[in-house]
Amino acid sequence: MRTTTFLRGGLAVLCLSSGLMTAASADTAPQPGGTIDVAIQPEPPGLMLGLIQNAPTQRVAGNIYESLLRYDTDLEPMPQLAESWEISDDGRVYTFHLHHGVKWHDGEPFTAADVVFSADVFLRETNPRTRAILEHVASIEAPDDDTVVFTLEQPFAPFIQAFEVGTMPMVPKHIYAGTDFRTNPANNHPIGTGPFEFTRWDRGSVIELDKNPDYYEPGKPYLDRILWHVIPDAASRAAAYENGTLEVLPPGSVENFDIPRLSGLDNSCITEKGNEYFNPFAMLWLNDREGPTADPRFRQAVMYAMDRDFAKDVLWNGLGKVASGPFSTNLAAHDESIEGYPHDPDKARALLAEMGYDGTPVRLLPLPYGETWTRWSEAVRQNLESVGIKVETESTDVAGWNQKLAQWDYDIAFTYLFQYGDPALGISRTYISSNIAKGSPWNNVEGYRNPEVDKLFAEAAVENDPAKRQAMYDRIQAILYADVPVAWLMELGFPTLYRCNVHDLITTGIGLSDGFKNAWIER
Amino acid sequence: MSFFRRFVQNRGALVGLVILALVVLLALLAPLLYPESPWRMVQRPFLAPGELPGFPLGTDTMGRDVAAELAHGAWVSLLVGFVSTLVALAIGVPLGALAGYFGGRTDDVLMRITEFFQTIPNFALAIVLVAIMEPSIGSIVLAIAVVSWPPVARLVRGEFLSLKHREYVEAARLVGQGHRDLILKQILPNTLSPVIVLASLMVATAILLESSLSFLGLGDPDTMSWGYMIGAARTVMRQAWWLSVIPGVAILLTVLALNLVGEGLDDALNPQLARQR
Amino acid sequence: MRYLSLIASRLLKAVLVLLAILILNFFLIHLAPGDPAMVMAGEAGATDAQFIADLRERFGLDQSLPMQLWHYLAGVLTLDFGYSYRQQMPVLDLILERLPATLLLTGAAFVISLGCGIVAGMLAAMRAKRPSGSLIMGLALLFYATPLYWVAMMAVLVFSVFLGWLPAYGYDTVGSDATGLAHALDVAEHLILPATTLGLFFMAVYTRMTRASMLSVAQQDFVKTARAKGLAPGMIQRRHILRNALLPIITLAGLQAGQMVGGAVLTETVFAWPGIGRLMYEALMQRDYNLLLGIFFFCALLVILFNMLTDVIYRLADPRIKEAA
Amino acid sequence: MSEPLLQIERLTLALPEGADRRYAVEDVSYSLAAGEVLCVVGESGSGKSMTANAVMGLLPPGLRVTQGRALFDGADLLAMDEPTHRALRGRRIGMVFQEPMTALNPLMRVGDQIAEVFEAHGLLTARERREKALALLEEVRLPDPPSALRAYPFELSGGQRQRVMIAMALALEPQLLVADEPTTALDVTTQAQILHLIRDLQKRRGMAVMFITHDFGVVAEIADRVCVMCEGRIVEMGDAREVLASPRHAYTRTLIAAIPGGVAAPARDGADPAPLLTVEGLNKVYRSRGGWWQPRREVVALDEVGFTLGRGETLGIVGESGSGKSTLGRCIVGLETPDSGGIRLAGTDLRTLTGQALREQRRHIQMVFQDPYASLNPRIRVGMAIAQGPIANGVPRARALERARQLLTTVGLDAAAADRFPHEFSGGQRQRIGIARALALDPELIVADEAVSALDVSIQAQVLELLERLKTELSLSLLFITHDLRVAAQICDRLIVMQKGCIVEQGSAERIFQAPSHPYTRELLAAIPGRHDDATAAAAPAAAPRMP
Repeated sequence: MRTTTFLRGGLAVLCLSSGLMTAASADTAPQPGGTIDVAIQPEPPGLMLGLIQNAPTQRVAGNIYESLLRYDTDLEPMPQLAESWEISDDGRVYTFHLHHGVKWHDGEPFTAADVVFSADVFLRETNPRTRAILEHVASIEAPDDDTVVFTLEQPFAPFIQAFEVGTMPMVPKHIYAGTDFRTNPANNHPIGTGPFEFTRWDRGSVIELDKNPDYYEPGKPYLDRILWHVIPDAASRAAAYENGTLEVLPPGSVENFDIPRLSGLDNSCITEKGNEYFNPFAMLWLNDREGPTADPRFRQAVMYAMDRDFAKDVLWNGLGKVASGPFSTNLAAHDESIEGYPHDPDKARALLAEMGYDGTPVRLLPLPYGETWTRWSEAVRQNLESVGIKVETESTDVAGWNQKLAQWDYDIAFTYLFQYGDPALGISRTYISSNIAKGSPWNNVEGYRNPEVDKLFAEAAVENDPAKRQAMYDRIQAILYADVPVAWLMELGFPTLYRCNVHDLITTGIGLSDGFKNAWIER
Repeated sequence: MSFFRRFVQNRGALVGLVILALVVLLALLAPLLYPESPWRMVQRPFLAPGELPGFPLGTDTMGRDVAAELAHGAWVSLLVGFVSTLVALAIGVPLGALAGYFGGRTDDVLMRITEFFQTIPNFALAIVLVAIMEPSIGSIVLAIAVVSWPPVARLVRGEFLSLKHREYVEAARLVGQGHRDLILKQILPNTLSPVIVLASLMVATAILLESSLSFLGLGDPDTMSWGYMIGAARTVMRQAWWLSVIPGVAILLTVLALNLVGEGLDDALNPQLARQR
Repeated sequence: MRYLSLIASRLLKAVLVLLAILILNFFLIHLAPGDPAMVMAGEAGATDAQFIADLRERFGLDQSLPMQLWHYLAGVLTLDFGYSYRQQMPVLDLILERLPATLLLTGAAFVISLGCGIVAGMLAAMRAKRPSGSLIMGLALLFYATPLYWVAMMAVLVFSVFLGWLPAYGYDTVGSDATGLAHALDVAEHLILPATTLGLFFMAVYTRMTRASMLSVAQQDFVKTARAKGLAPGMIQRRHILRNALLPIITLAGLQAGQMVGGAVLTETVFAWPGIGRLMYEALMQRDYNLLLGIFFFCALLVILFNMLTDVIYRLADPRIKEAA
Repeated sequence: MSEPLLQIERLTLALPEGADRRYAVEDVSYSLAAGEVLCVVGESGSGKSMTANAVMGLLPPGLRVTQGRALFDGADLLAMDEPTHRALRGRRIGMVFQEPMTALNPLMRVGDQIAEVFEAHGLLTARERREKALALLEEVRLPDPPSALRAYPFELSGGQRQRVMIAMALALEPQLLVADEPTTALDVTTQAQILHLIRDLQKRRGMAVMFITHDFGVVAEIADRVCVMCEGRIVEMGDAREVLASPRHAYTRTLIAAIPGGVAAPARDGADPAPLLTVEGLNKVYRSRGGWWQPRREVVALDEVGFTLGRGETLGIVGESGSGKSTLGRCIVGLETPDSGGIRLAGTDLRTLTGQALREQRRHIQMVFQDPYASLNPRIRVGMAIAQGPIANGVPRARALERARQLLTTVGLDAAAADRFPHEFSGGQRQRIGIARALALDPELIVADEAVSALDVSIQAQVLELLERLKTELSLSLLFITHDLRVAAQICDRLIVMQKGCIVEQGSAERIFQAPSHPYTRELLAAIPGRHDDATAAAAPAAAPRMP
């Protein structure tokens, strides 16, 4: 509720000095200098954040590129390239006032024209998610060099959350305007406005970023250099952290089984923070169209059959939360009254008996993202088999997984999605029937059709009154809870491991993907 | 001296045979000893061997009984090892036989194909094949067979090349036996002993290959195998070293046993060579 | 003249084999589910139809398979191996960047395995009836039977984690700016574990083979002749038995040297060695068709080169081969 | 003679357990004086080589000395430690082996292998060793010694290699030369030359030679004294001429008697029988395929060969290795296809036939092979091996097997042999089985390719006798291919002499032996060991000089 409360008035929000925030998290003053060694996995396909949106790219390039805003761990917007901003009372006009004297890494000045180019031209063409958000935008204008105005077609409350660096990175107009964005040679040497500049990339080995000496925030960044080490093997990454070669293990760098041990090392700290913006949420796609999973009773049986606490405790080291329903508890729109399906195999068996499940085998598609997910699918298979569901695992790689989901060729499939800060950004896409289309593993893959849910989601997105909106979202959660279009597993806790003498590593809700601007090493 | 007497005189071969027999026994008894699925999570994870009665080898990361996994894994390892070897023989023996027997253009074509398969790095090809067909027992067996038949073809071809000019083959030709009889009755039986020796070593290699594929995550997700166990235990090597050591030793012993048996067979089937050792 | 035409015909055959490998692999890899566009869409975490269509068009995946093959082969004939979809770099650059690391690793492993294997095999053959000979053969059998990746894991555990003697992974110390000799030493230090683990298996192979070969050569008549001359046993072993026994080893070594390059996937994975084996595995998983085909091409090329090299060495070692020429 | 150089006393060598007899040699004593040539004669398995191996310290593993001494110049070789013994080998005792093809290291130049003898004993400088090696090659009369010095063994012929072996053995002027069947693997003309060389060198240097052989012809050629061994024991010993002329022991007599006489059988009745087989203008060139590195090579095996073979006739084809005689035989039976020419069997041209008709005709020509060990499939029972021909030609299985039993008795074996495997039989027995197999299809012509060459002389005689008997009983024709003129003389009506793919001479056996017209034939005849031993040989070349 906090975020919405803050946004409700549509008041002009003045910037806070980010220096105040960071000072609070350490007793001593930041010490400048030093090199930080960080794991990166998998090796990013490229570092041009406007073109490539996957996690490793964002993690590295989040230090090179910037957007207009950042978000704290409560998802409150903070100034970045925009010093301040206002939202009109009708919720349709967003005006941003840009920071003065910002320069691209090549020395060219950063202006409002760059913002218009980035949002209106570049990202509309290259970034499907931004493209979807920009559907709400009628026009983007730059009245002067320091001001940008976004005018929306209708109110869209979550719009203020769109100015995260991965969603809306600012790209240099003077380099990209009029070129083929994807083949522009600058993609191999990315130019941004961020606190670190790209220096070198030895493929398969290391990416080096060095301090931007002309950074517009005085004194920052503190670090001289970031080295991103490409180590393809999780156990090797763990060993490297253990022997001191690495100082930071970003989320997903090591297998979950290794985390308790690594966090128990001397001078080793762990934090779950930094996931708030993305809000990763694990679930099982259930194919609602055909097979046993087309029967809601079967789907409920799946929910009852699963021992999700076991998964959380054994596979996720107790981090994260068992999902109670379709909405993550991190979301303001989450309905606290929903209790969630308990682990109740008997009830599952009863439901199966009631629907007359005939032992037709169901195919289970694990997520090919490492060992935890493999183990998890083994656990789920075992849970399902113990209530009498016959399961065949179809193991495949990333391409196969995408292909099968995009072609709806599955019965039950693991996935996890970012729910972001608002249901309209991250949740509705999974359930609205207009989003049923082959070809993407991220839309309404399960094939759920409910006109009422469609209507509620559409109205809630543009409803400017938080109370009315919440009522609609409560209704949606109740319907989905009963229908079980997909099986909700967990709100994932992705921990970052780091040496305790590294301070202010994670200061925003975007975590490491938002850069090392404030980080410093105590010596 | 009979074949059997020569074989059992070789102490290594006997030891190998005993180990192999134990592994086979374990594989056969697995469904009786551990009738439940080896995937069942039965206790808390990371029990050390002997920590709790009833779990002589402890439990793994998910609280599954390692002893049950090992027993069921034996079955898969042996199955993959033997079946893929049989498939490889089924490809390699006829190809080698035809190439060696007919020679000339047939030989040229068949050997080009063989060379071709030997030019692609084996393990890489196996990975590609499994990835394409998606991991399952069938695809793994096929992939291993596809990469391991060329040596069989070469061996059989070599034997055929040397045997087809043997006087007894020529004699059989003279009395009017056709190609089929010459190949099947005259030559093939005499190539069997080196093929059997090679096959026993191939089973060992196939088991290693399967475990390597499983280790890379390209194993059949529904079957418990030793390679899978090592791969799964890899990340917890330091908390629970026994989880990777136990299946590793199992593979080691089985492969070792197969090699010893293979050497024993070699010695027993080729008595002249045996005397050298 | 005759030699030239022979060499030419041999090269032609090699080219045909390479072409066949490319074509086979082209179709193999396209049989795999999914395509690079799907992978990248999946990694992006968000897609729409336009995004995927864009990607497919960029990669030329919207064309028919024969057309794609034609374009690819036409490129290869001009030594253009295309562009890696995933890594956004020319395939040739990527491969040439990674190849030296693999060659270093496999080269070192090859030298270790061949050198130690032959010496051990020779000792085992000379002590065939003594416990020390049996011990060598026992060890060789043990290494032969142990999964490579498992040895690698155990080696990391013992030498890197527990003892802290050697680095656990990587090609050189990350972040060190050492150059020249210091850098070479650094790389050498990183090389020890992976090269040794990769070499162990092959060492066992060579040990066994050298011993068997020496024992069988020792039965031959000319060895008896040498003894009848009054030559000392050591001289007989070295000059007469070993030299002849090495001939089959040369053939085997040539065959394996080529295979090693492509077969280093496991070692490179466990030790995070930035080599071509790992690149291949990644390319496969990401359906980076051009890259994967390029790697197969180079691996096959290496195999063929090694085979030719083996031929040359064999001809140097065995004067009888020249007879026919 | 004076003090013996080598004195073997009551030597007994035990075979490993499980062998077919306990001792390889038992209670053997003999002595050898300086300047003397002693021939140790025996058939395979007689233990004749074992004593020599014991003297050299080269006993195969498993064999033990259980009793006796071998005094060389007063020192017991058997009780010597290895370094002392090694110092003697090569320096004071030289040795030449049977197989020149395998007795030299294939990877070392000939010169280096000879020089190695000096090196082994720490003598001379590298340069002197080379010079010495050259001198030795000259002494053993190798053509072009300087280039032979640089040659690899494979570049030399068998005879040349044997000369190299001799040069090596004689390098340090040993007092004793042990020659273990040094001429057995050589062609007859080469054999004569090598024997001459050994005799010559022995005389010049005054060496003692222990010459091991199975061939009494060779004995007659070279021996001063002879020692006959049988199953590990010495059965007779004495002056060579005496033993040859009046062998006392029955076994010696058998051996000498078994050597096919040089007498050509007189031409038989019906001197001009109707031709069964006609061969016209046969050509065959072997082309080695050019491999990756090797260019093609061509060898002319048959060059316009033509002859006829009458019904009931025995035609011998004689020649040395490489003469094309085997190729001719293989072309006739159909194992090889000639490049051109005609082969007619009873008027039918086999070369124009195909399929069933060809198979039908082929049945009439069968072959008996050289190697009794390679000519029977080790995994097929003897009865089946004989019966499979008729079965393949449509005879019911049971009848074919029954017939096989009969045939076994025909060739002098027990019918029960049909149920046993080939490895249970001796060489001579196997050759009988091979003959039975050839007979199973009721052929008209049998081609015997070196059918007795691999057999011991006593067995040879039996098999030849069998062939002779069967030929008359079953009215067969026989094409008998051999390198051995003595064997040919014994069995053949007519002879064809081949050299390098051409027929150089043909005619009745009698005529060829008595009045050879071609120089090559004369050379071949002259080379038969033992022929010019007797003064009478020149006057009556066909007479067997050593027969009583």
